[in-house]
Amino acid sequence: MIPVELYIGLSVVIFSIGLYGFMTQRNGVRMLMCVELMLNSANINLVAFSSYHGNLTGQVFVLYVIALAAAEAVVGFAILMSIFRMKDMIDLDKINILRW
Amino acid sequence: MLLSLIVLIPLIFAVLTLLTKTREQARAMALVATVSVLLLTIYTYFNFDSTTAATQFEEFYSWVPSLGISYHLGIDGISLPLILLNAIVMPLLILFTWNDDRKAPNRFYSLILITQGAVLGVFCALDFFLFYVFWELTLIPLFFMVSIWGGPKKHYASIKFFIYTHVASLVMLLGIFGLYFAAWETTGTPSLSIPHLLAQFQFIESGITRDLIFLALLFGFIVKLPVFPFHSWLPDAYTEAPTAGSVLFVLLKIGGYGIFKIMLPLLPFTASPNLMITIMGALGAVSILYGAFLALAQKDLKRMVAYSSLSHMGYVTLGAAGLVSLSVSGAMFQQFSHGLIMSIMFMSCGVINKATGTRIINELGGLAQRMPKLAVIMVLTFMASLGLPGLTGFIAEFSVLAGSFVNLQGYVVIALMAIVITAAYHLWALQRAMFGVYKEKLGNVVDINGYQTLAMGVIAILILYFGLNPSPVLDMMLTNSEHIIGLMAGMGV
Amino acid sequence: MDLMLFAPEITMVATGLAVLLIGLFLPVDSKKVLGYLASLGIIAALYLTIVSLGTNTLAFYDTLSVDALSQFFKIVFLVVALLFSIASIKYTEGSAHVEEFYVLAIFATIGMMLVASANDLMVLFVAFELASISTYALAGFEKKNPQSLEAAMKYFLIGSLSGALMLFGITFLYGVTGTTSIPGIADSGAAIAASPIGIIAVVLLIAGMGFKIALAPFHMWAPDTYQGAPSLVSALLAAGSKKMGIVAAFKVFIVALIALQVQWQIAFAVLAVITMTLGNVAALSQTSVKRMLAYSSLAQAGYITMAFVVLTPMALGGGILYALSHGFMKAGAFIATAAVVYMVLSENKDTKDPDHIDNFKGLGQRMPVTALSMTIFVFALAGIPLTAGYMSKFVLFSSTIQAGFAWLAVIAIINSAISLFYYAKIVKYMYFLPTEGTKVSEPLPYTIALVVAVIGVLAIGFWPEPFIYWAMEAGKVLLAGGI
Amino acid sequence: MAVGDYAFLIPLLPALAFVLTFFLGKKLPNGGAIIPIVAIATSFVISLLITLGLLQNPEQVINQSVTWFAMLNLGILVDPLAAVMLTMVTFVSLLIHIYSTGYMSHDRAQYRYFAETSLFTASMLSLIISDNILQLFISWELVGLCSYLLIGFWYQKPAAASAAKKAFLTTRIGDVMFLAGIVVLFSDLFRLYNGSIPEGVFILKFDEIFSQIPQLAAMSTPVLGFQVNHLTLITLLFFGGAIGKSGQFPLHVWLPDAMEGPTTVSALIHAATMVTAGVYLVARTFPMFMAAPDSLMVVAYLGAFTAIFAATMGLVMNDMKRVLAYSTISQLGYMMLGLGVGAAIGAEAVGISMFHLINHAFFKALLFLCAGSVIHAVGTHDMRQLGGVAKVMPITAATMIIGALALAGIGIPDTSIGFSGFFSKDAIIEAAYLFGENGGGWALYALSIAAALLTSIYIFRLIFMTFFGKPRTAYGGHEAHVSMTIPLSILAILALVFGALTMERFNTFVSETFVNNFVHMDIPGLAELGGYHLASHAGHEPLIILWLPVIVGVAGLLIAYLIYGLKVVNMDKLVSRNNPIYKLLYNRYYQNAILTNFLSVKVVYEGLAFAGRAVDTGFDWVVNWIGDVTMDTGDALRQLQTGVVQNYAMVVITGVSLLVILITVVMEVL
Amino acid sequence: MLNKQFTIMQIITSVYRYFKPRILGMIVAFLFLAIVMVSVIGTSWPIVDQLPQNLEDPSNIEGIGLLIFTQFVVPFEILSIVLLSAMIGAIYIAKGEAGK
Repeated sequence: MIPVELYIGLSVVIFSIGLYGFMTQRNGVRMLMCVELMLNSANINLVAFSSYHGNLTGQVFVLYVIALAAAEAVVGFAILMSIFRMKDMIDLDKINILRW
Repeated sequence: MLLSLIVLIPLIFAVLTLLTKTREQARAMALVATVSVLLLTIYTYFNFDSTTAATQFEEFYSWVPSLGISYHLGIDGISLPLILLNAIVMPLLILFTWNDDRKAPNRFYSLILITQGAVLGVFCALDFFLFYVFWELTLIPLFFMVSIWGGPKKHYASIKFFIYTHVASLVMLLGIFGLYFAAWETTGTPSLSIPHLLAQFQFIESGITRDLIFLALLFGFIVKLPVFPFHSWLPDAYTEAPTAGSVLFVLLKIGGYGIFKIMLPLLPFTASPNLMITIMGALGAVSILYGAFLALAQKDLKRMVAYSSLSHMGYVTLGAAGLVSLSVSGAMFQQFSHGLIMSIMFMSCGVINKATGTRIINELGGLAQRMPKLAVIMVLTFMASLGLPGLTGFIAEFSVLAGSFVNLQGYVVIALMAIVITAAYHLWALQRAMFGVYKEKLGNVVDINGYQTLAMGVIAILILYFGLNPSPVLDMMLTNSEHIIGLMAGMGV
Repeated sequence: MDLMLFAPEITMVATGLAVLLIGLFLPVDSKKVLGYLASLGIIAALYLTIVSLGTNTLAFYDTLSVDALSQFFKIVFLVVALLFSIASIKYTEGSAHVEEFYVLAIFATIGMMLVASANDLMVLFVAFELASISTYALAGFEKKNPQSLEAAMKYFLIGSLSGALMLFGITFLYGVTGTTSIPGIADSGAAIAASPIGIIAVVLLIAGMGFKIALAPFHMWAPDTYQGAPSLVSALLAAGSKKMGIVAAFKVFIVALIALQVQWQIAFAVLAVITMTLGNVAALSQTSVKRMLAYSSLAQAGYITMAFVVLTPMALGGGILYALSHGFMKAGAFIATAAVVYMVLSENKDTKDPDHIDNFKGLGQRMPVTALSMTIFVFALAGIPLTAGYMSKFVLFSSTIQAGFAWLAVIAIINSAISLFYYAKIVKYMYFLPTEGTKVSEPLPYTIALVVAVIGVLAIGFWPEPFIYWAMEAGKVLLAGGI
Repeated sequence: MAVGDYAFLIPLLPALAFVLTFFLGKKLPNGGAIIPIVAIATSFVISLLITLGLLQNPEQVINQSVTWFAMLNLGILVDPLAAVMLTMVTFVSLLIHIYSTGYMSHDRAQYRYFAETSLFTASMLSLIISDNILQLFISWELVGLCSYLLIGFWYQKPAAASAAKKAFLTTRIGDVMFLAGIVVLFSDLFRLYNGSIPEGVFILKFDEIFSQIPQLAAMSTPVLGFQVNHLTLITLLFFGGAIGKSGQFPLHVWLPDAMEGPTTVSALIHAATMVTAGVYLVARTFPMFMAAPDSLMVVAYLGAFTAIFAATMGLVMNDMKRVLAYSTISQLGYMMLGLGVGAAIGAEAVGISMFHLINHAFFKALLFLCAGSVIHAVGTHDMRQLGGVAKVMPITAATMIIGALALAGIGIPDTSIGFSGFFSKDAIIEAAYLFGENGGGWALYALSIAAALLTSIYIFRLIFMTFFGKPRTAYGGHEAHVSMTIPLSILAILALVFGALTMERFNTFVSETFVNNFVHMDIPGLAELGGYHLASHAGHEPLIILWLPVIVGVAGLLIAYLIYGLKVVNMDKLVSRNNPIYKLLYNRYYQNAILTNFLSVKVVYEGLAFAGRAVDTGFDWVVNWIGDVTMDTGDALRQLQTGVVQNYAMVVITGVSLLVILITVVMEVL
Repeated sequence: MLNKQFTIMQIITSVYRYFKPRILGMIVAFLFLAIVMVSVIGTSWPIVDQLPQNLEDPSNIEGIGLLIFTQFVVPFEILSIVLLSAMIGAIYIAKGEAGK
């Protein structure tokens, strides 16, 4: 039997990778991917807990999260597209006219 | 209804004035408002029983019952003289500015009326919430007044004044909160009624809490007064304000009012009343001396007057700390007297500045030859300000000094030292500015006009009248201070 | 199960759909009607919410609750939406995309309303995301404006990061308790409190909600976004979406995680102090009014957060009342800014920073109504008496003292004093500095929105009794641990 | 007595005259001089009638009081002391007013002059008549105000404006001491009543104060290690006031400068009003001085010192009016000395001192008015430019010589022959002798005799330089107008005979004030309290003592005649800047340099006031600093907002981690 | 205000450039990872025993479906709005220069 800590550990590691990528990547698309990574690590958690708890709430939640992730990604990509259209690049660390 | 009218008429007329289009309409509107307030006040005065310290003309409507806030007005012998002062000077101030040509006259008069309403509101309020509301309301019009029509450093001065005194108000608010909740805890019902809270103060168990509440409230009041070392907003604000604004500042007697109305009843119940008395007395005495020296060092006439105001306000705290009925009533009278005297002082500065284009004392000279009417009024006022007997300033100063000496010898000695300095800077300024050879480069200055003469003349006559016969206002002050002192008797203070 | 309980939400959905569908068939120049339609719909929803004040019930398998708290906040959101929608009539004038603008805003409002009603973390999260996703697009609505796009980008990225953090926190809660129901979590409070993961969950949730509330250090997006986004959207974000974060935090922390009370009180105390200080101090030298308002909004969030620390009925009431007041004040201030921006842009299309404070010079003469309203709003934000801001501060700060957190009250009051400086600066620019332009006619929709907001600010200031009562009722719901 | 009921009119009529003249005078001929003249004449008549009545029946003291405010009152008290003063002041003032109609006839602001002199007189009368110390102080200050206004009458002249200010300020120093005395007195009485003053008791009334003297004398407070007796403190502070008003050392500096006003004003100040106020104050509160150890000594020694100190300066002045001014200071010193030796002779001291005061009033008014005549006629008051004026102005010269003889105190002892000054000055010198004989030391006597010699020298120096010899410059001149010579003549007659006529009666009449009338003070008893031993009886001095003042007076005359009349000594050598003594005297002991330039300007104005300004800048700086720091912090904080979204994310995540650590740590600590 | 040439921002950026963003990102991510991991390991998850039963439960899909339409119908409904909203937003933002 696999202890639940391992699932959680996995998810935390993935989440941290997502965080790391989010902080270090310049490319907007990669950053979005990192967000997806984080959301999915949460999904791992949910599923693991769901099955360890023996109730399906977590799994239902996973479905919703997947849908939400999709919706979020759609909007995100749309914004990135607009930026790309305007600047011909999506290196987000160069987009900082709003500061101070 | 009477008090509500007194408070609300200026505020309502302020809105109406704002809607007027021309200078003539605006000033007429303002005059109507202030004169009606004056009439109502006079009516109130003659129906007022000055032999009792009880609150009169009370009005009470519940406002926010869940927090114990109410619309509660009432006056006693502490507030009525100040209301009277305000009501008297305001129409004269309008008259004084009658022929002034300035931008946006409707806003100008509107702000004057708001200030009047707010100040009168503070004097009438018997609910801390209402009190604080009016208290803060005085800030805004004055801020605008200085900012719009002020001198060259108006922005600096107005912001400094605004924030400085606002901080003080907030500290005072903290004190009010402390009192409010402490009383809430003991009585179980929330109430912001001033008499109620003053009465409940003694039942707060923790001495430190009582002291902190007292100090927080005191801070709010003495900054407004102001008193050394919390005065640095004053010279800038007073100096940069337009003449009418300076006069409004002078009539802003809410700091001293708070000391008599709120601090003194609390004083005996603080954990260390003697310390509090020491603080108040020391601040007062030092202010008197310090303000006098600073006034002596000024080159700008208006700034000198501003510092002299600081010096005079020292008597208020000193007298209050004296805790003898004579000293306390003297300090109250000082407020009244100071309002009259300083009004003329600032009006004179304004007139001189306008006529000659400068306020630097050394650049003036011999104005008495060209402005004889102003000279007469100014000499009288300066004499009143330096405490010449027969004028109001003396009554106040003598009462404070003689009364305070019973308990606070050392501080009175300090204050006495200032008297010569006070005389020195007044006379010095008079000599340089008004007397001596007329400086031709000042151009062809003309004397004050009829409206200004009327305004200043009436105040001057009042200075003389109340100097010779202070009883009409001093009696009720005495009644109240005796009442306050009576409350303290046996408290070991 | 009574659908009437959710009549406001249903009305809003219907309004949104109607706007969307009707908008498709309308020519550009008559799309104005959509604004009226949306406003009417919001007014209807508002009416339905107000009449249902006092209801106390759970619905939909206990995933939604209708109680004083939810209704109060729904009123806040609807009021903000109403102001937004009225003002937008002018903003969207001549645009081909009116229906998108309105629909997104209405959907965002629905999200906020559902957060207020949520009794289950899953509902809460999804509704939260609804509000977020709708506003992401709104923030970038001026898609040809690089500022707006950048604002949307930052908002979106930090928003999704925060969403992920919050979700991650929720998974842990679910992991420990086995349920996502708020009362259910509260029941297993002991289990959470016993495990170190509880703190992680608390902090992750604070991060997620702090993003919306704009609590430092999760606030970094806020100044940029508020500045870059269209002013009206900033109004919606600052006045509406921020309150959503607050109500979510109320529910999650005070109801669900009451067992970890000490932990999150520490966190909120620290964050409140940092936030209000940072917000006020950083606002001092801003030259963009929107950015200044953003920082001020930060500061206000800091004040409201004090309610978490104090946690007495009065403090909660104060915090909730503050949320309402802030809705009026901040929405009003942003709408006034929007009016100015509109005026500046209509004079010169290429203005770089239409919300630069220099454009406020002499506004008192150019746009008297706007200037006066703005003065009232900033004075209210500064806490000058007889305004909503003062009343709320009065209740909130005084409750802080009552609960013995005098130090917190002192910090808040010092902050309040500092804030006066930059608020006064705006007033100074509007009234005391000479203008270069001439008097312009003020667009009616903006004016109406401003007047409504002013009425709100003054109503709470002058007659706070009913508002305080309902805020207190809402607070009681929280302390009673929900229904 | 019916006339007593109108006593309140004595100060009130001139006060009304002031108002009327000020507002209406401009339109009346002669600046409305008639109004104050009539008013003061009426006051004089009332005073005279009251005085005569009191002479008949000294017990018939007039005392009326009304409440003013709190436990303070306004009221009038006419006892012999006050009555004598009132009569003198109204009379001299009346004459000066009449004289002024001629003297001031060319001034455009005549109405203002008459209004102010009228107020001046009113204030002085109110001072004299007041029945409580506070009202006395009020009038005292009003006197100061009027002197300010009148000295600065020609305010266009910077010197006049400056002198007015100086006069007011210098006397103000004394006034503050006086006020401090009242304050101490008040608080002591307040404490004696234990804070609750019964209805109808006015605690600053003289009779009230005097009845509390034993209790006051018993109070003392340690100050800086010394046990300070309250009564001594109070009386010394009162005397401080008197020093200022009566021009005693070191607050006499204003008096010579006060010459900048019209000469008539000088006459008014030096003779009738103002300077006598200080002496009157000490006389009025004499019972308190009696009971205060050391106070009377201070009065006596300071008076004697001032007498000789001022006389030395009078010797070298070239300005006619300045000589007279120093003479006034010197004579006031005599009066103070006279009061001070009350330590030896008791209440009689008040009598002799007041006697000298009255005599001095007459002859000093005379001298000043004569000097005014001369100045009016010739247009200068520098004696070096005059000479031989007697030929041009015989009446003036004659009257002035009478005044000089009176001042020098020429007369024959033990008879009724002598100028008025002789009797009173002699009495004071005798009293000083008695004081010495009584074991009080001989210094007072020596000083008073020496001062008498100098007095004679300087006044006859003035006479010889001005009226005799040859004119030194070409000045035009003519005898004065009749409105001026008549007052001169009247005053001359009084200077001639007043002393001789009233000598016997006057002393007892005035001295009775405290003994028989009013409060019935036990003066010897008070002296016991003060630790003095009164001499048993006066009048058995050796013959030489009686003659000595006359001898020095005549000697002075002769010396002056030798030097200035016959010019047997060439003064040019002595009178040079190289002579250190002359230099010291001529520069008036450098008081101006020390007191005005150094103490007032350097120390107080440039030192303390500017130091205060620096301190104030400091306070201002603190306030601004707080603002600046906040602004700078804000500026620094906003730099955190880099605009790079990845950084934001990093902040968020770091924040999360740190928050977790923080909570954990705090929970551990808790 | 004061003209600051040595602003905090510049210090931060120079440090940032010096360390390279990745290293900083890694530190932050590791800190997060470590903290969460410690907490995860420190927590005693109460659920492990019931794992086998759930694995053999055949009605997982059915259960989820049931939950979606009963207990968690509200989030489901909201999701529909989310998707609609995301669609509108994304289309609006991503659409090129409308009509041009």
